[in-house]
Amino acid sequence: MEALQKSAREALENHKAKVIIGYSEGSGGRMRPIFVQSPAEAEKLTWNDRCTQNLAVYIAKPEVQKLGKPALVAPLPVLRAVLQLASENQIKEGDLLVLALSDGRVTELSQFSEMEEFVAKTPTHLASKDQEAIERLEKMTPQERWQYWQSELTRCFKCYACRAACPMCYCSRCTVECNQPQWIPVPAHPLGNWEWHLMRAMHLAGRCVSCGACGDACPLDIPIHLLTMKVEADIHREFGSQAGMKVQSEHALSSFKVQDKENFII
Amino acid sequence: MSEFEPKIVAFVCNWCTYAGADLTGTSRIKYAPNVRIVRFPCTGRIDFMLLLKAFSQGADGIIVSGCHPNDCHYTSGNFHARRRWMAFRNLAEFMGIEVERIQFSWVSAAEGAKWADLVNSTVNRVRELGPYDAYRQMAASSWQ
Amino acid sequence: MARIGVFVCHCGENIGATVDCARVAEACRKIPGVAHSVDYKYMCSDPGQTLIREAIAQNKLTGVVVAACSPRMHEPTFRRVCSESGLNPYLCEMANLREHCSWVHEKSDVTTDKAIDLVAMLVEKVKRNKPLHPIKVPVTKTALVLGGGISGIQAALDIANAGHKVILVERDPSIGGHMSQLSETFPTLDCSQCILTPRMVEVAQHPNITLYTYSELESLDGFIGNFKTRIRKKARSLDEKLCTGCGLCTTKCPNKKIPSEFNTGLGMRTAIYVPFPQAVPNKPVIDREHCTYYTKGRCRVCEKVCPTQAIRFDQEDQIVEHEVGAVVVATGFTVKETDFFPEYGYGKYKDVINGLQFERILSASGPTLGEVKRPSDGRVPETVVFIACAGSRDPAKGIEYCSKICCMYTAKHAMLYKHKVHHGQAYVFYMDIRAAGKMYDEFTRRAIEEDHVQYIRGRVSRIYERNGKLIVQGADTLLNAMPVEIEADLVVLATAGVANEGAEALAQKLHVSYDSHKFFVEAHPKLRPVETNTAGVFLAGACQSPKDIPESVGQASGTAAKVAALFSMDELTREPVVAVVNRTAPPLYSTCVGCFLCQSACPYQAIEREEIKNRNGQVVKTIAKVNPGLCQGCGTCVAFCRSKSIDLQGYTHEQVYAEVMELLS
Amino acid sequence: MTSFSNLYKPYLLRIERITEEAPGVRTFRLAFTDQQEKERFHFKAGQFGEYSVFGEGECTFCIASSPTRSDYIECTFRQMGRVTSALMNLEEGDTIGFRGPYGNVFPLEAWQGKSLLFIAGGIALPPMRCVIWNALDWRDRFKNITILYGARTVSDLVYKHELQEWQTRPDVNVVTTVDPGGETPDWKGKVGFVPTVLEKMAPSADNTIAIVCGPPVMIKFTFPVLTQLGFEPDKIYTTLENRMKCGVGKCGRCNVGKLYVCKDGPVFTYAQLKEMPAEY
Amino acid sequence: MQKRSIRRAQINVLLEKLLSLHQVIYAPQKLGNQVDFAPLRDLQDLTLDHIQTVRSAKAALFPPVEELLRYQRAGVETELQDRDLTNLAEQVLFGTRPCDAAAIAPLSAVFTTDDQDAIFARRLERTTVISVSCERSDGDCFCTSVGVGPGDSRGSDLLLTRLQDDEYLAEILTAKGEALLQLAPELFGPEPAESKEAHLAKVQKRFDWEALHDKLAGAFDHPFWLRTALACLGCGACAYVCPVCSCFDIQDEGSQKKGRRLRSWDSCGLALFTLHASGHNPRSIQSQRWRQRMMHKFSYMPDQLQQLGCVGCGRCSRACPADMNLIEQVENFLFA
Repeated sequence: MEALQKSAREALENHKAKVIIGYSEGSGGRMRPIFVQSPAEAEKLTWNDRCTQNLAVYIAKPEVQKLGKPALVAPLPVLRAVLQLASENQIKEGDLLVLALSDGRVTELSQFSEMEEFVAKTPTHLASKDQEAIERLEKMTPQERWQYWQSELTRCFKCYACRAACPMCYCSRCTVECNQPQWIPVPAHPLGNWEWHLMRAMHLAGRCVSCGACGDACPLDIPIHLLTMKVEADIHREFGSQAGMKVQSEHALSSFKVQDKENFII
Repeated sequence: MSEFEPKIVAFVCNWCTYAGADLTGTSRIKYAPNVRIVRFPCTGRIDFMLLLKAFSQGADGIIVSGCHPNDCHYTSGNFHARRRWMAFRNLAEFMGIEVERIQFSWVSAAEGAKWADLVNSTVNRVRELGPYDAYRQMAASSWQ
Repeated sequence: MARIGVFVCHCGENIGATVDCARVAEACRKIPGVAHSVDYKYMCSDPGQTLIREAIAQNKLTGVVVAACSPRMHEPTFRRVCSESGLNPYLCEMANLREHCSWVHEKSDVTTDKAIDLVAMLVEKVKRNKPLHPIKVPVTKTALVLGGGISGIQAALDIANAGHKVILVERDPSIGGHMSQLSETFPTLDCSQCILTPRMVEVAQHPNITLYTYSELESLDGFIGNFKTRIRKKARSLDEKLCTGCGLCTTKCPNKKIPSEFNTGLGMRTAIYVPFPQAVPNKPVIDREHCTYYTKGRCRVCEKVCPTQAIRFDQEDQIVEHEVGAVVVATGFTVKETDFFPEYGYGKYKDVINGLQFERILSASGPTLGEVKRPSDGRVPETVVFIACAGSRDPAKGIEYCSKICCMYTAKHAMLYKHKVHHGQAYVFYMDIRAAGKMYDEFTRRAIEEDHVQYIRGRVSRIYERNGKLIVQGADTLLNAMPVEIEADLVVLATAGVANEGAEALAQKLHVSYDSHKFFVEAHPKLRPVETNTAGVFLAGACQSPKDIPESVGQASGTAAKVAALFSMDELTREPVVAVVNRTAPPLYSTCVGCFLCQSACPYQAIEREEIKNRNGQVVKTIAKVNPGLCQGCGTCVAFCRSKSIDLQGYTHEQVYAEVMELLS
Repeated sequence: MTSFSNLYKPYLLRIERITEEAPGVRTFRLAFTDQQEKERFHFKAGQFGEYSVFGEGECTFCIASSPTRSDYIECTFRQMGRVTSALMNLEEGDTIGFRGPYGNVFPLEAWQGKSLLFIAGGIALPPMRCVIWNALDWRDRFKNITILYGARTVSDLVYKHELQEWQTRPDVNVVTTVDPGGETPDWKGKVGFVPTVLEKMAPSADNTIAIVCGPPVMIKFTFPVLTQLGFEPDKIYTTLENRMKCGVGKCGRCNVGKLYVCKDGPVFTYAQLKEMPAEY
Repeated sequence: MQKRSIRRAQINVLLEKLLSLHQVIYAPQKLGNQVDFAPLRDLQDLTLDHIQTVRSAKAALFPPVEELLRYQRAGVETELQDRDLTNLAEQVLFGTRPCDAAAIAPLSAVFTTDDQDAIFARRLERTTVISVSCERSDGDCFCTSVGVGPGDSRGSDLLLTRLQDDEYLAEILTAKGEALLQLAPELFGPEPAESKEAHLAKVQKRFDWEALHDKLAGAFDHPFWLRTALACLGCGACAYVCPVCSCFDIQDEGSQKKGRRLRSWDSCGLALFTLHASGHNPRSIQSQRWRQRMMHKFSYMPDQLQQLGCVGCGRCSRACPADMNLIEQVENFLFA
């Protein structure tokens, strides 16, 4: 904690960053994103297991951009989101600083190559509760899975907190907002919800950094993060690529290998 | 009551499977009339959203077919499509969609007989599975 | 609402006997937006076409659906009819009632119902069709030919003779390529130089050809008909205009012990040199790596002896730029060196050589002036072992493919050796003899039957030296893998033909695809063998895969024909079925967010970056832009784009969506 | 039990005539399919409606025809989004939905005895056309009537025939202008941006009402010119075009400060605008 | 108004009775780790020991998706089918907290002022509200700051307050409440001696909403908005859990031939809410949208409709993925 605050303070004092985007203790046991602009405020920064929001989501926000160069307090998923955003031309080298967190240590990273190295040596497996939840679903019969997702997704009221919380959902017009044609029904009815969540997961295929921020953001506790995590895990297994590991990387769904698996095609 | 006749939508590429289905015609090979072909330039153009739309509109089965690997008119559209299908199929399966109702296939312009077989086998399989009521009910419940 | 005309064709009995065409027309009449719906016996006949023409005029149709045969058959016909009637041809679609319905189903209501569905689907599509106009692209009628080997020479001459300008770029100081190194050529055994040299001279003198030797491609931008190229002219260290090619400098140069590339290291050259006597241009170049002046700072003998003061030590590389309309890639190949083969001594035995080296030994202009002498001691070898498939067809060596030319040149080598050393023994180890080609099999048979070359089917496992002899150990698979051991004086490896070093980098500059062996990939293995996936970039010769001379020349002429066809037009007309990135009102300008993940999905490198500027000229965002000159309309990017910012004209989101929704409604 | 009527149920109107105004701009003349509805229907200048293409949705435009001509209503729209694109595909004889009239009005009655100065830009002439015709039909109630209309290019000018008609009338002063670069060789009007032309025209503010409709940037630069010319803020009228869905002050979309553009507008005076947050 | 008592078990009997009359009962039920309103199928599922449900009860009056009409087209003719309001079920909102019941008034004000929204009005007419006073509260509750209280009876037809163990005070507040009593008078006991005040949650008053309203009037351009909205992600979570938020969208579903027109929830926090077709957006950045939400609730609504747009339920604070705690925001604003 002190290490984080110290790094943040130094980054501000040495003008390496104009604002530190980090976590602070919020209300009701919740964590709150904080935008630290003066060294004195750095003491509010904290870091614990409850910090599940992916702060990379703020990089694209115009109001935040106006504050100047940011330094992101970055547990692994935030760091991976930064790299994935970079690979998608959304940020340039030098646009931001990262205060990477691992094992209680804070590492200041400014070059993408440093971030790549850092990510490469940090394990990227899913949290065990998510892994178990996916496996539990995989073990169900298709009918049970259908029922499960029907009952979960039918509850969705389309507040789009999942989309808003996702650093990779930075499109200025989401497909749900395309109305010529209206691909996804606007209302939060069962079909509209089903198509929205399936599409969201597909659009994150090969891009999801498996941070789980979407699921955490859902006010109704719908485990939608399992969808994107599952797709991402499959892509990793089948094609060997993982989002948010390298800036110069081929996106899993816009590249191919001649020998890709096709046992489901006749 | 008459036997259930499945509705099948086929999304095919223009250069291989559409031409293959033309050959089926020129060869006068008969197959089940349950299928409706929608023509695309390439399997790479086929949006997974269209598959969802087909189910929501009441399709009982779907065929997606294009050129064999390395035969794509555009060289690699089918390779890209193949990856996309893989991801889509796994996700659909994970969400409980009956993926056995979706048949992915390669049918070349020379495989007129294969096209007929593909349609017949898909129709038969879907006929055994019965109407896709689960999906239809979800769509219908959105209309209450 | 739109005003769509539906025209249902009976195709005589072909459709009419199975589908109730009148009912189809009747049902379509009820579709909102259908202003006219009729059936007729033969829509493609003159009266049928007239029917359509009149209906377009009378009913002010905004779209037409012809329900007849496959669009692959008559779409051009009916689109032309529409066009002649003043309706944009792309407002016409065909429903396939014959191949996809009447010919494949029994006569029944169900079949007619299907026919109605198919037409209704196309009606919904046509309602959303937009008038499209063929894309016109201007053509710069200059071809860039990369590589001055026989393929490049042939392609350049053919294109130049068709009346177009050619820029020929050769990496080495002289054109000629591998063919100039060869002694005689199979199957006729005519002298390679004798047939090649006149072509080289023709290139140099041709008014339409600009020749850049000792030059390399720096960059290529643009698209078919409109490329911009930058060529690096490496410094020759002399003024070519002044140099007369007298050769005095090369004779006076004190640095004479440099292995000659042309002679595959078997002979020596000077630091200022002409690679071979017939070189085109016949002007020397200073090898700065070896030149004493460049390495030690003194000498300048050449400068002193040059009668025209043409030497320029301070010359720098020059970049020249040209606009070209087409590119012919004829950069050739190379062969593996003997050091690639651990089992054959890693290249440490001087008398284990590769085929190209043996060509030089056989060549009358070669280091031995055509006498067969082995490199180690200059003795005439009494026993020569030729090993075919050295590296080729060997997955363990990572080269699965057949190098194609080795069977033939090995037979030629053995034959020429026997012609020169009558008492000598020639053995050939081979896997299969692949002699498919005009007079080819006869040629190999002659080697075996007339020249008594001993062919042993089997592989050589090892070569080692014993008492000044090379012991070749192998097995004869035709004799139950009986071990064979031959004491040889010279071993010639028919090493695998492989892609040139730098092929990958060149492919990336050219935006053409290459295979796992770095050979360039043709657009279609059967039907478009000389084109690449990048429109306007063509292939000739062994850069695509190892080829012999006739095949290379044939392909070069084929390529030249493609280029000439391209240049026969002032403008290219392309189908408007291309992808387009949307534009919206500011401040968004486009829904594209510039992730550029579509770029790698495009098989044609058609997706470029476009900077969008606001009124004040500031760049506000960078978005994707599809180059209509390159896009072929596959739509892979369209289905891939998350924000639906790209659409494919002719198969737009609205069109295909409407088709699917209609089909099942 | 209370009797309820569905706020969102539109009238059905038939397209009687389609006029091509400019590239991507059309005018529909619409007639009620139900005679009773027609007789019950009344509107005043300045009001708007929600026009719908069933299956695509609703779209908001003003009523562009004058309430003095009650056989029909007209609307003019530019193809922009989903609904306007669908409208573009309609033919004469097709039916569309219409809800309205909604919103407040231009107080023409209160303007009696005054001069009127109309200033419009681009596709914003339609909201004004309604008032212009209304005023022309009541010509004797007003003093001078001046119309200044500008568009980006000559082809972007809408109501070309009516402009000509107004120009030939002795009792109306019409000035047309196009942005620099937008003129054609035979263009006889002025060249310049509307505020600049207005400044040069320098119309008198004496006993005059100014009605300004146009894109935000035009309005922004026109108000100061009018102020300079001596127009009081409460003598300058404009209409706002916020995004709307319900048209009846419920959906929340057109909320600007404590007002709803659909209910409390769309007609506002410059004086009112100055008091409102600039969220339009 | 009359006061009676009722026992916990009898409450269940009352609900059974209502169910048997085919009334739809929206009641708090456990869903995973959350408690949420849902149509009650089995009394076992009912829960009353929660502080607050995730979603408010507004969906019962203003559903997330509401059909407005259907259309069908034949040739150039279109046929409209009005929404049939006669078949709307009688419904009971059970277990609403006093804040939720208090939210009905501002919601009604939006839907019925000037032009009456028939569907809403009809639903309201057919809805009986049985609220249960709060015994507990948490740090996100602030009803007392906005003029509501844990035992407030506004908006309820019947208000239950637990006195001890399983005994509840039943305040019969309206004719609909009276009808409930008449439905099963035997379930109700006499008025208990004890008053409810001692059993209500103590909700600290955190701010003065009138002061807030007054300060907001001149605060449109206050730098506060930009600063505090930095964390706002721009989702609609706060609006969708809010019992008062009522912004909506109107959409057609189906083809041009046949389909229906729908009303669905929308939120002023979403970026495209106010986007013009021209590309111009009057509220183009999130801080402006965040300001709109605050202004609308605490300034515009009181001015327009004489209703505060907030009842202090605290749901927005609980639902916000970026912890934009409303009380703190207001406190900071008043301090700023």
